Amino acid sequence: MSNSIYDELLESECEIKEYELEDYESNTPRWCKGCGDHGILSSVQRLLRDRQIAPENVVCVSGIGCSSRFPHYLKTYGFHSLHGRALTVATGVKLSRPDIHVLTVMGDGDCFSIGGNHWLHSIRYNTNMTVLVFDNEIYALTKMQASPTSRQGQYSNTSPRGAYLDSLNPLTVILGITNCSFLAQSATWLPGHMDATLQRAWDHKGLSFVRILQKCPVYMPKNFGETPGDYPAQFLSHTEGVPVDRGLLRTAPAVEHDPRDIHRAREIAQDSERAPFGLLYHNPELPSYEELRHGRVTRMAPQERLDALDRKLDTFALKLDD
Amino acid sequence: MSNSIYDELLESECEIKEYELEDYESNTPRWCKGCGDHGILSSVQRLLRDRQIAPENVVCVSGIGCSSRFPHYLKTYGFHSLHGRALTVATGVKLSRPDIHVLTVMGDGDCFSIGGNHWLHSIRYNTNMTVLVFDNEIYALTKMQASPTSRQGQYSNTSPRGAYLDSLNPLTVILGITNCSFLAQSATWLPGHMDATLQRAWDHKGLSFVRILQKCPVYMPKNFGETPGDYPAQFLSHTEGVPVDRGLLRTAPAVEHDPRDIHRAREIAQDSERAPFGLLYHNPELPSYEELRHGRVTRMAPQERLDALDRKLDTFALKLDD
Amino acid sequence: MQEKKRLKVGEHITELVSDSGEGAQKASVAFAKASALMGNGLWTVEVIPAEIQPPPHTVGATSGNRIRFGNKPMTNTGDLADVVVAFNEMALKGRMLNNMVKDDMLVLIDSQWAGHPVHKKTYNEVLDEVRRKGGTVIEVPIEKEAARVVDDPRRGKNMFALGVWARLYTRDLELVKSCVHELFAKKGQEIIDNNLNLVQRGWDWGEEHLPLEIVVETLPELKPMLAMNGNTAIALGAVAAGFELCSMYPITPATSASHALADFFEDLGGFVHQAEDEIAAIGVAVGASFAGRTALTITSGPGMALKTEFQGLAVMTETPLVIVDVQRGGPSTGLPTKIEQSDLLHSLYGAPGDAPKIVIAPASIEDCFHVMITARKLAEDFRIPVIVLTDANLATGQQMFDRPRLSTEMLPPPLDLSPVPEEERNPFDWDEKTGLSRRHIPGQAGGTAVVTGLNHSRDGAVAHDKDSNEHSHTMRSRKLATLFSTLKAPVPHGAEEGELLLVCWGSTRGAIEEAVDRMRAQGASVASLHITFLSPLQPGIKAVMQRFRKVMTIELNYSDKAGDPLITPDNRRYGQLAMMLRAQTLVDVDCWTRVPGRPLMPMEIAAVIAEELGMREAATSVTQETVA
Amino acid sequence: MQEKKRLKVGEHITELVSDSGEGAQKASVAFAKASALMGNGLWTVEVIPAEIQPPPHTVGATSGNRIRFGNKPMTNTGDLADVVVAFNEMALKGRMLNNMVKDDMLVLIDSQWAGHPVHKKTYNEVLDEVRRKGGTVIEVPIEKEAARVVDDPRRGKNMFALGVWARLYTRDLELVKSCVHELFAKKGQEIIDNNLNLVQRGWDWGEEHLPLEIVVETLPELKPMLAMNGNTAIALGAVAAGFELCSMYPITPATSASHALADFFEDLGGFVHQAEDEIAAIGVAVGASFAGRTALTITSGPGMALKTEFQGLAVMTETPLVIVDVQRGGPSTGLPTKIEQSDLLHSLYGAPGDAPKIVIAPASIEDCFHVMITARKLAEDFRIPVIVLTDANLATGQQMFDRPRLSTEMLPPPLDLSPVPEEERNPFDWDEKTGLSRRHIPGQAGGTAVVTGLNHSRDGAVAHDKDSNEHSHTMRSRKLATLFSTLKAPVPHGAEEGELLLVCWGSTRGAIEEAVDRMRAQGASVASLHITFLSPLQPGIKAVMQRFRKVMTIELNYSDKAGDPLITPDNRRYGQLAMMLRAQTLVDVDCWTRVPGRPLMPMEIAAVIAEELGMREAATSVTQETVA
Ligand SMILES: Cc1ncc(C[n+]2csc(CCOP(=O)(O)OP(=O)(O)O)c2C)c(N)n1
Ligand SMILES: Cc1ncc(C[n+]2csc(CCOP(=O)(O)OP(=O)(O)O)c2C)c(N)n1
Ligand code: SF4
Ligand code: SF4
Ligand SMILES: [Mg+2]
Ligand SMILES: [Mg+2]
Repeated sequence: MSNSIYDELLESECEIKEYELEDYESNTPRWCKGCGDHGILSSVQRLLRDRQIAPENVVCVSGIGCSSRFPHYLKTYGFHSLHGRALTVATGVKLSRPDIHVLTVMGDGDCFSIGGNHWLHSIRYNTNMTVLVFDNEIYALTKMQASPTSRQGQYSNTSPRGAYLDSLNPLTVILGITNCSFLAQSATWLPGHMDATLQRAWDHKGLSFVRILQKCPVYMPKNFGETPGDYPAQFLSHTEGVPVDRGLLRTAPAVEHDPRDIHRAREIAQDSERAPFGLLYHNPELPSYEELRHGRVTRMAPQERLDALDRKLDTFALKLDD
Repeated sequence: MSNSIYDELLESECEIKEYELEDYESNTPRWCKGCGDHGILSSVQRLLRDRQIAPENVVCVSGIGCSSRFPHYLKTYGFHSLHGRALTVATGVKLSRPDIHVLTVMGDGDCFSIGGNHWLHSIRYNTNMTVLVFDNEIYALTKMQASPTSRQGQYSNTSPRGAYLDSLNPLTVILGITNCSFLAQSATWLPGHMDATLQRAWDHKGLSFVRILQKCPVYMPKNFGETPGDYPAQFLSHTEGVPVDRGLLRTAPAVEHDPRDIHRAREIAQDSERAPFGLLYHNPELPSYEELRHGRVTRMAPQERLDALDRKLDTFALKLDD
Repeated sequence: MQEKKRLKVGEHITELVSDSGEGAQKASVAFAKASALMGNGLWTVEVIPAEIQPPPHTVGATSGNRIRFGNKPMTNTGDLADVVVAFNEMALKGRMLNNMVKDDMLVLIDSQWAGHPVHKKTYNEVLDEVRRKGGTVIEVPIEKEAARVVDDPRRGKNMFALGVWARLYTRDLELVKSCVHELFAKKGQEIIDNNLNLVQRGWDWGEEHLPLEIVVETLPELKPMLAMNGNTAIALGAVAAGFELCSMYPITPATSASHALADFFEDLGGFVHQAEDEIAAIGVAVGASFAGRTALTITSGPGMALKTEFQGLAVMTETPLVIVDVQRGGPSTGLPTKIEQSDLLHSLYGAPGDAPKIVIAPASIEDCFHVMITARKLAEDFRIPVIVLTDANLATGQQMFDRPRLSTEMLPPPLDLSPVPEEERNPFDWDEKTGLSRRHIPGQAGGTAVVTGLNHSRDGAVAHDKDSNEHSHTMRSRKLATLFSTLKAPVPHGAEEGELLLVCWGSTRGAIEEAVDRMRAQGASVASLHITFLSPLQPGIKAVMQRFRKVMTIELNYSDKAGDPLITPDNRRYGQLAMMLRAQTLVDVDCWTRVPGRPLMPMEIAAVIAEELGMREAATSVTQETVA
Repeated sequence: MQEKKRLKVGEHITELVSDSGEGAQKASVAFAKASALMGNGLWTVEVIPAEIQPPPHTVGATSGNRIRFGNKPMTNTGDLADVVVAFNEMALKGRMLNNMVKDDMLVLIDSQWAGHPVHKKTYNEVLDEVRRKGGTVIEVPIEKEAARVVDDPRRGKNMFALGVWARLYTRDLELVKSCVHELFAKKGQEIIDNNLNLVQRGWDWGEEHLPLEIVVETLPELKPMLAMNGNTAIALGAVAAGFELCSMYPITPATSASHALADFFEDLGGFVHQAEDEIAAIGVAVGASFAGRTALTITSGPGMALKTEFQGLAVMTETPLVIVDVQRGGPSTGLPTKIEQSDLLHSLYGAPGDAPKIVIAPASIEDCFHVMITARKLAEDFRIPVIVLTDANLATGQQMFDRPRLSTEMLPPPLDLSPVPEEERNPFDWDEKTGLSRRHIPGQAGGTAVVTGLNHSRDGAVAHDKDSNEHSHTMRSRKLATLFSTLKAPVPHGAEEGELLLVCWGSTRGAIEEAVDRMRAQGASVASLHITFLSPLQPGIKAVMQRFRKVMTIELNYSDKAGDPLITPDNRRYGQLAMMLRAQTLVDVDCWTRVPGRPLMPMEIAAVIAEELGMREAATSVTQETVA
């Protein structure tokens, strides 16, 4: 009986090849001109190229929304699933194939509204994958309805006199969830910072959650201000955090923050004055769910499995135990 | 055109009557002997009696579970709904009938597992109702499967070698949710404290969330220790909090906590050493969702409504605007 | 000024298509409204790209309007277009690829691309193709002329085009201008003036250059009419029906009904609650309805899937509820913006166990308004969920219909919170014959009881025994038989008996009846039968069917085609209504069903009739294209 | 020692019932196992209260076991019980109220209540009733005698009762003791000794006081056999089929299958993931399956409702998936612990749009094991969801069956991650005739592609056009026709042709075939036809049906009864299989369906046959009770 997980996988060829950006490009993205999603796609493609990840070893799972068209434009395996359910499919992929890299992409409505239960529980499972929410604070694909992150008073087609509630703060929610192991925030108008954030997230073992504030010029043209500096922000800086480019500091102040400090992370997340960019929280010690589960499973060859099953059948056999 | 909400309701008779405990009792509860649910039922009945609430003006909504049998034993209007969905039905009742008192009862699996999305969003809506979760840290009705609050290593029928994950801390989750306005915790082995907590919750305008640690002698006989003192706890004390009976202080220490302080509340909630009992957080200033919604609705008599609709039809009529 | 050939027609189909964002929609609205005011019957439908912002100057970017107008009330979108006004050749090509235009159509197209470095090639190719097939092309310098009036001609050319188009169709210029004025009423005088100026210039251009003009006959009589799309009709109908709460979660193509409602509901005594998901949306509606208010939820396929568990609960607790399903292409996410009629069996059997519900399908946009009143009443009288099946065609099409007369009878009575008499306190006091019972409303003294999704007896108490389970099942099912006994038989359209009967439901009615009329004019022995109540199925259907040699349903859903590889009578999967009719009546109901993602055209159905009756020649005389 | 009358029977049904928690289950397990080892055929079923801890000494607290054993393999729970051993009169009364026992039954009952201050009244009333109806009562001082051996007789009386019971049925005492030994093997010598002592004393008491003994004939031949319930069989079958992940959410009566799996799956190469809800459970399974692993999800009615949207996605993305639905009483929460067969139409039409799936229903506990292997293979070969419909009867009943021979052919081949050849890179490379295509597995170089719930063409790209939508629909549906072409026709049981054919599916098979046999022995011209494949419906059904004058289904689901108030042929709602058969074949299939919340008894079906064939006398000779 062997102990290594998935021996069969070793069959797959390990050809040495240098991957270029084009190796991660498929169909031309059909997002609007100026849509922040384009930038996220490039950032992910750069990440995969930098890490030299074979495209066939990545599964990109999404829900439904403008954002969730992502897998159609990334040349990896892709699963464009159901509105709100991306995290369940992604969990299934990773849980059954720990050897595969999983990238989950969702919109704010997708993840925080209809997908709320999976959001909550996936963070608790802490499966080893990278999770990106493209938060444009609106339902874009369905043409402008309020999302949980739409700000109070925001005009939308379902709130023509302004959204009724204070917007949901996903950061404080996430930081309240047991087993949360990685939370960072970036924005589509900060490509360098986004690159650095994604790198950090990719390298984390466990569920790394990245909220990306995303420009939607069609439905929310002024949402995050006209220029980067318009949107009140603060950069979290720490040796273990996301590096902040000097240039950025002209647009917003930096604040020192130790990503291991959950209490301070919550305080920062709560702050409604300035959006925090960078690594809010990080706990690299938590075991991932697939580790916990596979750790207790006895792996065996087909015949071994049948033999063990046959022994199990004995306990239901009509004979007395010896 | 009238402005008062629901004039028709005034029709209902306002007979003066003194309600006794029996007025809130219906079928004999069929919970097991020693089940903590019995005590919660009595506590609620005392509350309604003390407040002299007419039974017909209360709707008690539940999900599915041992706990959710509750409405069958309380003589008010009751809706025994679906597993995980109690909060949606309760929101519907209150949103359409702000004149009715709504009490929502759920189990830990009901609310924190399958009901997670409604849990999250109902807290954000902040509809004016009292929400009780009977947390026995197990799925009881279905005969002992792990719930999100089951502790790591807990034996259950779906985790025969012990639950895999650290238990979910519902308190930190709730305190992370935007618009959370009331969070308290009590336990079925502290009837006096439970009474006081429920009174406080009932009087809050907005969604008051009470987690009640509940003994399930059948499946979790030793879960909370044998005697009250066995289970490590701390009582939150404050003039605006839940009063703590002196006798209780022999079983656990008291700690001063201002329920307006969200940061401190989160720190206390995070503490895994001692379960906090009492009022963790309270913000009486937040508007309730039904207030927000009804505040913008023009109420009108039937004929007025039709006249207004007729004017609206004009905008679709085939004639030019004058 | 060019001498004009004058063409007089009973009706025409004309389209205005552009890249999305170029304003073809606005211009079309003015054109359509002016036509209605001139007395034409009308059906308009938007041409919408499947993406939010598709790349410009591509087939996928085609956006605009299709207008069918003429001398009779229009019940459907019709066959192929006669005239297309296109802002570029790719938009035109899109319509040709979709087989939406006649071979001998007339095309008016912006001539600016003729010399365009990138696009001139495709421009010439497409126009050559039009001509090769027998079409006529008139090149119009749309953008160029518009640039004389406004700085950004992309934002003005629609009005210039409108002017040319209006001249072509001999519209009443003053009426057209009034409609344009109305469109921009909120925008300030300069914008209004510019637009009116552009319309005039277009008109003048047409006056000068167009070689022909078209006169479209009008309706014989003018009545007070409304024009709107089906989703707006649903929204207005919901107000007329007295709904106070619409609890929903956005989903195409249902959302615009909630948009319409959200727009005016608060001023009319109700509001729209956008829930966190579809499960919560129906849960909130169920709660509101239990509390005595009238509530509805609106959704489409994927959302319906999420509502099945709560539907079962509503059936079991006998909570009134109206669910509007604006059907779209399935399965799964499918074709979100496109029409299909494939949620019928799902509506009936989506919930596990035996969960009888009422299912009604409006056939027209007018029906969409009135069905809401019927649905609300049935839901309350029968304490049952009522599913209203509309579709993407009704949702986005615009139709004219008689202005409804509002009356307080449409509204529910005010909440009666008087105490429940001692002898009526059972929450499920089923009448043994009909299954009906009275609902108690929170606030009514003496009515306190628990409703539950568990099996229960008359007094609402949970019961596990055989008798109560058999009995409560019977009572819930009996309600459908009771409703059945009050329904009228559907009346066939066309022959009273004969060779062929086409059975249909929902929005295909107009096109099918039109096809029947055409083919009867050619001597065909054919009729159609439209069914409004799908559950319970209306009475008298079998009797009608038996009067015809062959019966088949026409549906916009999937069925295996007899004769396809491996398909035999033993395994053929039928259209959804066909399957129901076969099971209920044992009549050998065949079906012709398709899932094209667009409404059926009368000519397609005419071809089916011709095929079935061996009238191939007749068919070609009424259709211009072979139908696969 | 009492002289004993000796009764020799071919088979018997005997029950041991107590308050819940008094150990009747344990004693029954030993009795049943000993009987099996002695060579009896066997079907046992637990009698479970609907509540966790109902008040003691009430009808609702009845808990225990029903054992049918005899000289043939038992395929169902049988008719009415012959012998009931009861720990108190309310448990006995529960069985009488449920009409589960014969009028002339033999009752052994604990005599302690005869003088009990509170219970003596009901004790005497119940026993009087037994005697009045023709039954025989033997009072046994069960608790009193047990108290002589153990301090707390409530925890020992089950073993004393077992001894008496074993003596009554002339069991092999040593075998019984061995089985008891096995039960307590982990408990330490003292407990074992006490229990063995109690059994012996019961035996001795019987030896001394029982006026009769019963000899039950055994099977003619002994083979290596297993005994288990259906949920355990599902779990073991899942391992044999090579599943690696079971992703589920607890729900009665499905959960115990996951309990069984959770118990041993980790040692056998897989694991159970308890998800946060049913949607997540199926989502995780879909993800795992997309990733190339074999995954299943197990649930019951309300959980099925939540899985409909994902089913549609699995159909559209052609992701293999096995869904086990252990049917319970519906609609809604319904009767959670009780049997019903009413998710058939839901399985077929639960998802909106046209979503073809495979649906199979095992008929026996043995089938439960093997069906998992078939289901996994079909799911993978056809890239389609397969729904396995079992029910609460199979889930909790215990049956003996031949020990299966395990072979690696049952398992899926190991993951093949070799690169995809250039010409095979389309993710939906449908074979035009069969609709089949090869799935690519993450990790396979060159296979990168996106699957989506949106309509798509062969290459997986989103498509909005008519042709690709029609084509992909056809390909998905064609898979069912392909499977159909490989299936065998079902073989009728009983007459080859004649008067009456009963058509059935799922767990009712055993009882129905037994009834057919009985009535044929009485000269009835009757047969039954069991259908395993519900989607696609097996071939050849119509041909069989046409050989009988009358065809009706027997189902455990709701149908309107012909002749009930307001029910007419035009509105009658049929049983679920009946409706499908009528639609597919146009044969006038009638139905006899009930929702009693318990399995059908052969005698009930015999009565139906007699009624249909005008053989009332024959019926009363094989049934002891009129069936409503
Ligand atoms: C079950 C279900 N409900 C609703 C929808 C309709 N729908 C598609 S995308 C979407 C919301 C999109 O918003 P978001 O998640 O923020 O993504 P964005 O488009 O803004 O990127 C909705 C409601 C659906 N496809 N499925
Ligand atoms: C949709 C659905 N899924 C699952 C179930 C089965 N079920 C009933 S109660 C329950 C869990 C009960 O646990 P909890 O909520 O903690 O309540 P308790 O019984 O412990 O009070 C489950 C899984 C159901 N009825 N409906
Ligand atoms: S609508 Fe907004 S989010 Fe969607 S593609 Fe366009 S810009 Fe991006
Ligand atoms: S099983 Fe536990 S929670 Fe349920 S009624 Fe019994 S003691 Fe209470
Ligand atoms: Mg968004
Ligand atoms: Mg619990």
